[in-house]
Amino acid sequence: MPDLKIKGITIVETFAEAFPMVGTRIIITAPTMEWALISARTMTGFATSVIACGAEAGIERTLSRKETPDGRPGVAVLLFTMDADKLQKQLRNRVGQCVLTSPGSACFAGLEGEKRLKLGAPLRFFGDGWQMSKVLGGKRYWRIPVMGGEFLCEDTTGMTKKAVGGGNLLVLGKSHESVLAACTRAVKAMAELPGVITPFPGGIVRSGSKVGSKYKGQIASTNDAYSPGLKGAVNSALPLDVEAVLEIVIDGLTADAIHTAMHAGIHAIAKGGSRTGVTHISAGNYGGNLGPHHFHLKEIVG
Amino acid sequence: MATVKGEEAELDSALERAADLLGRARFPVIGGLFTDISGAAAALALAEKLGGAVDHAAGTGLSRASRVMRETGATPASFGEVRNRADTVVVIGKGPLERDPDLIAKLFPGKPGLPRPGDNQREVIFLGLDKVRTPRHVRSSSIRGRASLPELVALLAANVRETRFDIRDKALCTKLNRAGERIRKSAFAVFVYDPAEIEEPVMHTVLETVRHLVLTTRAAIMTVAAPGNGDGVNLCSTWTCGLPVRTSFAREVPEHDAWAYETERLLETGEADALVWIDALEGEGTKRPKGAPTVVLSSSPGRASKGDVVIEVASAAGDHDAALYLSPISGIGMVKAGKANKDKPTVADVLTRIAELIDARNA
Amino acid sequence: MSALVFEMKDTPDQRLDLSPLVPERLNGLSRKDIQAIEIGTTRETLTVGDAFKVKGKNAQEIHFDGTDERCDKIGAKLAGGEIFVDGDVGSQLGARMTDGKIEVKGSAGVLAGASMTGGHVAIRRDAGDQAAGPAFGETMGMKGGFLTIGGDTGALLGERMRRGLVVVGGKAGDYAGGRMIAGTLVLRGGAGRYAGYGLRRGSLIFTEKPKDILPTFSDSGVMEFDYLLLLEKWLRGTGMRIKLGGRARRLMGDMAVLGKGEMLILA
Amino acid sequence: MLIQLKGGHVIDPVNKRDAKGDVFIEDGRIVAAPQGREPDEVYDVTGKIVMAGAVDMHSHIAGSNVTLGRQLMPELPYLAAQDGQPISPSPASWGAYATGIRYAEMGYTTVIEPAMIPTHAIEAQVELASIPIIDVAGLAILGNDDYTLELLRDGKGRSDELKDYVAWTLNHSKAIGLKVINAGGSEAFKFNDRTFSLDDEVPDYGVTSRAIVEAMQKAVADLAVPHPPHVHCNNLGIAGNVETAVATIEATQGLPIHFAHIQFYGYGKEGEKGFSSGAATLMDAVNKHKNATVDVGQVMFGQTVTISGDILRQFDGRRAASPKKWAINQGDGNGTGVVPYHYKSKSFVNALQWAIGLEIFLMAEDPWRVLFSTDHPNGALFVRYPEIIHLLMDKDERARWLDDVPEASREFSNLAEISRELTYSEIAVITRGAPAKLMGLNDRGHLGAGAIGDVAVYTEQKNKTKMFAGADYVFKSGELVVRKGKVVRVTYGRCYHVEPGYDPQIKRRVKSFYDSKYGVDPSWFGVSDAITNRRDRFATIPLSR
Repeated sequence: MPDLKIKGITIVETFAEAFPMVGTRIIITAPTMEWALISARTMTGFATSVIACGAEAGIERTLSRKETPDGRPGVAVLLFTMDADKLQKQLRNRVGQCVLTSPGSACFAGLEGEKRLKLGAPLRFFGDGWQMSKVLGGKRYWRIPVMGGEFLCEDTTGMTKKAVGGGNLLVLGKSHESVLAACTRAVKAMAELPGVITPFPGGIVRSGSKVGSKYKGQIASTNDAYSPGLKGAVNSALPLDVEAVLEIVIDGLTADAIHTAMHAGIHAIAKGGSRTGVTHISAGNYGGNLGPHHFHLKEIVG
Repeated sequence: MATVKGEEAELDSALERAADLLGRARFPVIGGLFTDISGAAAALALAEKLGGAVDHAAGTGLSRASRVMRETGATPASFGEVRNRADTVVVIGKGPLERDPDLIAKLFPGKPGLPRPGDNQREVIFLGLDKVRTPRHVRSSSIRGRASLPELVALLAANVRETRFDIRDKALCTKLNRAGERIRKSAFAVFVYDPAEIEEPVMHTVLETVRHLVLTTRAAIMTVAAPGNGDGVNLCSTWTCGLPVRTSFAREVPEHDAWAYETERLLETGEADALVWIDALEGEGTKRPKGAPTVVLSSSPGRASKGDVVIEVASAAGDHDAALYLSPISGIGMVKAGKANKDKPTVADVLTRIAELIDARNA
Repeated sequence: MSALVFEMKDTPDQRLDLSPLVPERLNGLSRKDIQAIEIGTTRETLTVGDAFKVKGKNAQEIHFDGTDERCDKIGAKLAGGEIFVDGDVGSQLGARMTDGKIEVKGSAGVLAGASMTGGHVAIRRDAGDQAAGPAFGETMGMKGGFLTIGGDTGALLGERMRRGLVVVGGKAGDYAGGRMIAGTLVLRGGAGRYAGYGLRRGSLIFTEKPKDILPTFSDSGVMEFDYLLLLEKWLRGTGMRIKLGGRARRLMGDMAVLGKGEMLILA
Repeated sequence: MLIQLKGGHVIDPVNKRDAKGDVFIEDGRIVAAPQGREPDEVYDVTGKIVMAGAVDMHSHIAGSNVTLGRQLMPELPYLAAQDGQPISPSPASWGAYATGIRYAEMGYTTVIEPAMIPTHAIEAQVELASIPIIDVAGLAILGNDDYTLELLRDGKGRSDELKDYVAWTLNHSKAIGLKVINAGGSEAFKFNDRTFSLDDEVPDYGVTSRAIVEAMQKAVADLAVPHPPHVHCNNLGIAGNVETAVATIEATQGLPIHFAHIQFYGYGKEGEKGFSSGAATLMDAVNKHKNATVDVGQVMFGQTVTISGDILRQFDGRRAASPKKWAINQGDGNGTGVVPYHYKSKSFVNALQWAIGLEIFLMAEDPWRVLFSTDHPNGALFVRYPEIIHLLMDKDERARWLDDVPEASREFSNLAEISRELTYSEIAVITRGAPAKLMGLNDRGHLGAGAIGDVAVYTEQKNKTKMFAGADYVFKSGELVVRKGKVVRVTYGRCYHVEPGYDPQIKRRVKSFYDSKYGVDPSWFGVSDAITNRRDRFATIPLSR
């Protein structure tokens, strides 16, 4: 069967292998969008991969005044980990250190979810007994006195166990410039979509990895089959004319959300066709033995 | 002696007439209840039979204190404990001394009392009223000002807790500070009030202050007894049906409702269509409200004006020995009649006979 | 299916206990059964049929027409469904209710919404003493839900309230928020004397500066409260447009007790 | 009129009957089978269990302390009914009237109110008199009163004056015996002590708890009052208090003594949570000291309210109040503490308390000395008695309940290993024979000729809860008052008390004491025959010699 091509770009017949994760959404508001974004970015900083960051997090989207519980500008943030306990810990630490501390911020639940995570519940103790609890429409909020005035924080937020991490696209091309441009387009297209984030810098990761290493204690190491500089030395997956490969990793609240995001990503990459220098769109997997979610590029394109 | 519609009548015919009136009533109320324990017990039994309500002329204060008690509890001390052991007594408002002008003399007798905690000189603080004379060995001070009694109670409570507040009246402030400190340093501070004078939130603040103080020292409240053996009647009601006065027996389960079963409201609205008014304590009297057809049991029928049926009864503790609530023992005791008069029936006799007549008719 | 309607015949000569007339108790009953329910409060038997003309069927939506202040305990212990009242009501409207909705076009008597834990009670005109206060046998007042009163209230509004929201359009009586443990009162027409007396935690939100302020409330000055914005938006969601803004003067008290409550007076 | 209860299974351990037979009642008394006379009424009770009317020797049913409980918690019956207890959800359900009716339905004909405050004895007696059907008696509280403490301080602990004072008090309140509650502890609380043990001294008086109990034991023994001092020990309800209880038992020096609701003293402090069953240790001591009797104070799960003169402990216990409210009345003498409490089967501590009570019952070598009680309403409402009898008589029922409690509670008690099942005869001992004998009420608790005509007839069935919840017939003083578990006739019983003699001098002394300290004349709180309108309300029981 011939390779599937879109505008001259080869869609490699493979699949992205993804893992179940647990995830949550919170809403951060502030007097201005600028400050909501500052808080959200800080809270989602250093959250590219669970391997060493504890969590994968990112801004899902900005919210208008109409969309936020307190009528102020806001940002929706997604946070993922491998299990509920870790998610709870990351949420507490990140909201505690980056939202509670951020001028004028307030923090609300953004997900119903099948389970509840504590949001303001542990932070209320910062109030040292002066905190006040308020219940509105069945939801509890904490008002915690701080130097800037008062930090308003919902008691809990929802958690989903149906989240998926590690959806991905690999973009191969004839120049670094062309691949980076294509990935940037893809990340932008995905940013519009609900329920997903691309947690790496600018949504893009250049150091895709394989499992294991020759060095003791190193659990992952460079993905030599996709490192263009090693084409001559290893059993490479790359044609000779491919100069650079970049990856977009996608975490989503549901598998469907990842599916939709990958679809949008592929089409954004393919925009402009092979003339841009992009040659292949592929995906990373581990042979299908590790993750239950397989996103076959062919199905996604179709 | 008895009258029916103002005309003199034999006791038996007055009883018949009362039984007629009450037997027909849709919802009678037995009010006043200035009577002894056996009178109260008979009134409760009759109310149960008639499906009526019971109330006491001092029902407002009794109901308030009952409500605060069942919602948050209470920390009372007996009169004897206060008299012997309190080093600081805070008299709140005018009610306590109006109820008992000799209260201070009774609380601070010259004779040495029982061993008491601490070695403070004893002191009375009058809150919201002028000082009255105290014995020489007892210090006293008065806290008054523009502030109302509820405000003074709140201010004193805040001072006891040493929390922040601002008032402009510096003189008042100084007095409050001093009183607050004195109470904090007391081994046993007691707050005395009349539940008829202060409302539930004010009582609550006093009780909260006590609950705060008892974390580290001894403290209590003492309420002055209601007029007309109100506390005794209320206790009797409570052990009889589990509820204080202002309770209706119209349905299967007795219901207490301080608003709904107040005598005057029941009469004004016409919800009660008959009244039994009981006013039969030696040395005390109460005024009957107007409204429905009335059976009056009074030891001073002259005072009763014209009820439909007026029956003169013996006065409790005057004409017959009586179990009554007695402040000095903070409970029910027995008072011997001054001049036993066996000619007049007691409240219990009359109510029991009316009940029997009603039974006989229903039989 | 048409709503179940109770149309009052004459002014009754006794108070009525209408607590049996809630969806949970009426579901599946025939009209005859319903008419036979006893609602009297004296030894003279009085049934629904004596006092009301009964029409309609759907017990999930109950209408009372032409009621007066002797109609007690409407919607008491309501656990779901809707009750609409065209008329005044007596005491304990919606007392101990856990869910559902009650709307009253007229005024309510004492203890409206007493010890309710959930649901919504809306009284278009006035309410008596102890609205949102403690029902008999309860140690606390309102413990959740939403109570709106269009007109004035009597004394002791929100007494020993533990949770929930009360909005008053008119003036509240003396001791509004007395002995309150927590929860929120929004007072649009001010209050009588001693508002917040014995307040432990909880909020009294005044849209205008009240006339009397207890001396045991301590000024914390004016600042921004995001909570007010949240509340304003939530109220709008229920159809109530009340401008709260974000700025308010905060007085803390009652310092006579725990002192962790507040009055927020809109700036 | 001669009544014959014919063909029942008569269980009367006092008279060693446990077989099919008849019981005859005439003129309010049990009589021997009459020769050559036909009974006027015959009740065929074939196949039914026939016992004497039951005697409850420790149940707080009246008096200012109980009424303080009612004032604090009128909703108790409502909450109890809500969690499935057999009580009607009306505040009146724990009023005086309902108390008599419910007791009678279960086959109880005599109940002892164990905590009459001497200065409030009139209230207690008037209230007791309004309880229908059952006979009653009251115990008067001393030991934290300042008169006693003054005597002990002045070294008059073994004097005739103390003996006279005790005698005067029993006469004055028409009590059947003496109660001592946390001796010295309530008084110490008034001086701000918050703990008090056997050898602690009451401030200002310098008198120990041990000395108070000893003095009272001696006074009561000297007075020949049949019921020994009824003692509520120090440190009630505290983990590790089994040591206090054993020390107190050992301190009794062979003189008769009764320890109330000892389940609340059966606590060890082993295990992670520092709370374990001390039942075995406690029962070793009880089994060994034949001068001591105890009642159990069984706990049952559900809402109740605790009412006690032990204000020191009640003050400490306020933190566990549920619903969250409490009343501490700092009265003359002991005062009263009322704290609502909800025993939960899922609570480690509550489940263990429940198990410890049953262990005590089942480890008793001599049922004549280990009596039935829940310390109503403190451990459980008296309406729960049938369930407890069921648990005692049926090990499978215990196993079912044990399944429902936390694993840890099972581990820290031995209940699961006990297979003993009490017999009808043993039940009759702990609910009839023994309490009547202990009170000196020799005319009841059995079915011998001359005994009072108090008889309860039950239909035997496997489910003892059902069996004992409602008697088929109850006769009170020879009158049929209950049929098929319901009261058919409301009568009023009598109040029994002792009248030990004393030197009249004591009257003057007490009068002078009350006058100077309280401004009170003791006659104000003296119980006279006239306080009720019923003739023959009061009856004296003979002293022991």
